[in-house]
Amino acid sequence: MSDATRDEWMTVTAARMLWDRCVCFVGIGLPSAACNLARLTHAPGVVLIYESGTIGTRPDVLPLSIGDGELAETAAFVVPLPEVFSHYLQGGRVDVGFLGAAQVDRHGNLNSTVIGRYEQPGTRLPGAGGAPEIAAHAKQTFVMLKASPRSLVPQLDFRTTAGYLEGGGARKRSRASGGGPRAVITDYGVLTPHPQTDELQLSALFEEATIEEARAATGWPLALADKVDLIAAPTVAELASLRALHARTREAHSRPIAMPGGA
Amino acid sequence: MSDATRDEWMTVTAARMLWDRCVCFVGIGLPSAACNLARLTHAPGVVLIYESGTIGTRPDVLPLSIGDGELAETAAFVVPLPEVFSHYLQGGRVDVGFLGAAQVDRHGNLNSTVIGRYEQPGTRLPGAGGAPEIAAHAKQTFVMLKASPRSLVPQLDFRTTAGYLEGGGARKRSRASGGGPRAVITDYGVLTPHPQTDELQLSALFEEATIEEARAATGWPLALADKVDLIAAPTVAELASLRALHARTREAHSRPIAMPGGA
Amino acid sequence: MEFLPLNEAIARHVFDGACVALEGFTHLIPFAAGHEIIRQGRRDLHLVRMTPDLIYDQMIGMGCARTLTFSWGGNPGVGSLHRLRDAAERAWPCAIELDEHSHAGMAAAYCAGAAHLPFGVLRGYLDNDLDQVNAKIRRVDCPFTGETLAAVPAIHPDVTILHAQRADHEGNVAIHGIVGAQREAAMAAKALVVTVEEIVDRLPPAMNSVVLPHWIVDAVVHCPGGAYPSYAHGHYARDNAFYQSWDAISRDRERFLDWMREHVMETRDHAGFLARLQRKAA
Amino acid sequence: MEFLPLNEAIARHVFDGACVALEGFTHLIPFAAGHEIIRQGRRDLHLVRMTPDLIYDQMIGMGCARTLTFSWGGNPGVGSLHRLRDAAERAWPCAIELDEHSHAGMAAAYCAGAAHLPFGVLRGYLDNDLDQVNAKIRRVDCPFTGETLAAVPAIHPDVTILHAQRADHEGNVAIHGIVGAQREAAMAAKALVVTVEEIVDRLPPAMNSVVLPHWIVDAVVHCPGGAYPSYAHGHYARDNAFYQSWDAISRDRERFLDWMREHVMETRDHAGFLARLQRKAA
Repeated sequence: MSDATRDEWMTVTAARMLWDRCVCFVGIGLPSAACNLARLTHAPGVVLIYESGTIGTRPDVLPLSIGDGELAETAAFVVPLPEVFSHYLQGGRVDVGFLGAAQVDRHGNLNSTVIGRYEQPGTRLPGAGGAPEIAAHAKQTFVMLKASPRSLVPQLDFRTTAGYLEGGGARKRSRASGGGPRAVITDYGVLTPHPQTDELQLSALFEEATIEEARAATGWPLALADKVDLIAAPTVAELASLRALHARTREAHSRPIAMPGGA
Repeated sequence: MSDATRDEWMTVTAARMLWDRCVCFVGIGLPSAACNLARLTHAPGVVLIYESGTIGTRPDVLPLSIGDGELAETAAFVVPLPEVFSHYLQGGRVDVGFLGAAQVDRHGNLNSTVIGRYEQPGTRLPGAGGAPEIAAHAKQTFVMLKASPRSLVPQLDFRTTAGYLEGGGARKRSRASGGGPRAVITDYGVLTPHPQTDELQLSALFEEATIEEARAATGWPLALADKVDLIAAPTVAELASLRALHARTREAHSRPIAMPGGA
Repeated sequence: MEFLPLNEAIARHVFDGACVALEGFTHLIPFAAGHEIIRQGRRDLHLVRMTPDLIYDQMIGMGCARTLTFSWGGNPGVGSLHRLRDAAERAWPCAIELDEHSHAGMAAAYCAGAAHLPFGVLRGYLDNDLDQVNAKIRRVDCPFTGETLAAVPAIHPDVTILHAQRADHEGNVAIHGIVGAQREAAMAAKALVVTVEEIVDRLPPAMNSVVLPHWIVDAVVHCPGGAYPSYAHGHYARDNAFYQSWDAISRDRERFLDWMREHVMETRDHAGFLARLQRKAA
Repeated sequence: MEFLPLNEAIARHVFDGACVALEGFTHLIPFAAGHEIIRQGRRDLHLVRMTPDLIYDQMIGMGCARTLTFSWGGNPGVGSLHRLRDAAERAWPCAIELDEHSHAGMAAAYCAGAAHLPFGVLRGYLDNDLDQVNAKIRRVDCPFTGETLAAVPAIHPDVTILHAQRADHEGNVAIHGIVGAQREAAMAAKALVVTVEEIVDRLPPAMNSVVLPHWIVDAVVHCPGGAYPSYAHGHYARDNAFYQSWDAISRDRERFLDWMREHVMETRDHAGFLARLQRKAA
């Protein structure tokens, strides 16, 4: 029995999906941890792009924001933000877009804009950021979010980012050039789209999770894929790498900053 | 009586038209000599932009091409070429565009594309380069060319670059944002557009030139402006600066280049 | 171009109702300038910024803004901007009109502004709801292929305000590190004010680096620490702890107002602001 | 990305009928690569380059090209490209189709290609004859203001070939000095081949400089002197005297063919080309 937390299971599972030398557009939070874990373990040549314009970055600690100095210092180079979106993302030069979201629906569409009505929001969320075009142009997208009936929903309050639209091949008929969300990594396992209907189904489950747990945490009747893989627990090496990364990050972020100038 | 050549008269006359700290988009050849002479004499703060992307450049010798290393080494900074045209020129950040041409017509339109028919050219010229958009966007344009009935023509073979179009205020009614050619500097003096008709008229004559000479070198019946100024001969200081610049340039360009590598 | 103290630069270039962009993507956020706008009590501003961040949270909470053009409004890595939410959800202290985009859309709009084009084009806003809540997201057809693409109107701020590491005595400004859309926001603006860490005799040699030349710049303000709690690469780091503490400060209206009064309204300038924070930390 | 000798890189990426862009604005013109294309006898190429320069004069004179997309076709500061003129005026050695633009138009077309947009927009081609001889210059209306602007189709070369100062062992390529439209031509291409002066363990530190990352690059060729008689900033200067002497060499068909035979066709590679020139200079 692993002593890994579910966050660690998620992060390790997501990291394993990246391959060496793949070019990855990284969202902040869990995706950033997963991408850097991959870089520190089996994929040392992964190219990480953050939307702040840092390309080929190899941070020693995880950034809090998407534009921390650590990212610039360890980058191969830094480009103006418009160029990240035009030359790299829209230009078709990104293999994997790694996103988070507040809500995902059964066809992999994302909401990060608003809970409730747009004009009279219940909860105003941060908004789109890079997500709509990352999901449109990256050759494939991975989405990470913690499962609950409020996050994995049958119907979005607002569609910020197109996944498979209404399903049934609708995305293929759309103008999106990228392949769409190939996997949603949750804290019980992985959902992948059904080849025909595009509905997200349970295709892999953490060894220590149960199908009942997965169904209870999903806002639509969760179907099982033809084959449901079991995901092995984080290895000792993976956990050690991830925990060392988090420890370095905590240490760095708690180090007091020398305030500039003053009176 | 000045011992200045007509090239020197032209260059000095053109240089005098620039003011300190004006932002100037520089064409190669005579315009480049004039702009740098201005910088070395009365306008030390003139900002010279070459279309190769070198901004605020202060070359010690004149470049042969528009992208010599000398321009990059002495530039305030160097930007990619598309940015020169989009952010600086189209962005409305250029005061003066300084152009040459093979032909100018009586309304200041320029041809640098072809003599004869486009499809079956008599003489194929280099083409547009930056000129059409320099003339469209710079707040004003100066044009330098040696006068002859073949260069100052009643009718262009090809309109590469719009000046005042067919005259009579046509340019003001067009979509061009810049003011158009304010002066054509020739080797007998300066032509400027008539305030109503936009026809180029003789408005200033080199002290040592004559109106007859000017008319003989102009392919349309050259009218005189309400007032024809006399242009004083290059001063000793101007000539000394210009000749020193040319001497440095000749010396630099004749210096043998160390060829790279080899077998 | 002129060298001005911050309060004069703001007084001269930021007027009630102006369209104002304080750019800088996480890095080089012009906090000092934003505080001075709050001190001067500006109202009805149309604020433009890809990532509003804490400084816009403060400006919105203090009632400076009428409209917000943006593409991501959160506290990076922490959570919500509570003052922005309070304005959007409950119109406190006043209603705010949202002109909401994606990053790619807003980048295209800044680029169009910088290039003096009326619109920007992108392959974006595909099959999502953003164009249903924003009439400024439209479509344009390619005259060659017939494909339909997204179009956004150019952004042309009345004034763009940046923070940078260095200016020279002519007013040329050099930026290094993460530049975000600073260059485009600068070139798109009718006026440009730049606060800098240092004024130097000569900018560092930087053949192809990002430089804003002096005749694009309207005012340079010497303002050390002007991006704090954001950061200036090579000068000081981002104060991540401050960003985290802002969550609690901003959650409550009274606590927010108290903090703003003590740190911004009752300090004379940015040096005073930094000194007060330092004193409390000591 | 792979490291290749020049002849293999050209053989692999340049095929008869291909659309090929050898970019570099005066600086870093890939002469060695152009000579190798001539040696390999490629035909019917669609050549793309803002400023054709001597290398395209040579390729056109040797019968490699069917079409030329360009915006200024002269010998900078010297005069005509006589081989280009002979092709355009007298179809020697074969007719050449001209796809002619202004610099601003061609820059917009490269930018569109780099951004994977089907067209570029500019305030250009105003009231001149260029759009009457080129059907690829069209118009597009702004969906916000109704203004009419010029549109040009994106350029997407089958292969872009550049020369640069340095690559590292991963294939990242760093360029400094005048960069022209190299970056855009690189990003717009289906394949990218870069000849470099040096291959180094680590690129010079260059926070915001122009870098083409390894996964954009298809082949790197170590080729010292590969831009000569153009230049590589920091390595060797432009040979202005060669540019001037080219005028007389290229004016006459026989003299041109003799020169090409002796210097390009009968030399094995670029080192041989340089050695032959050096021997004659000695």
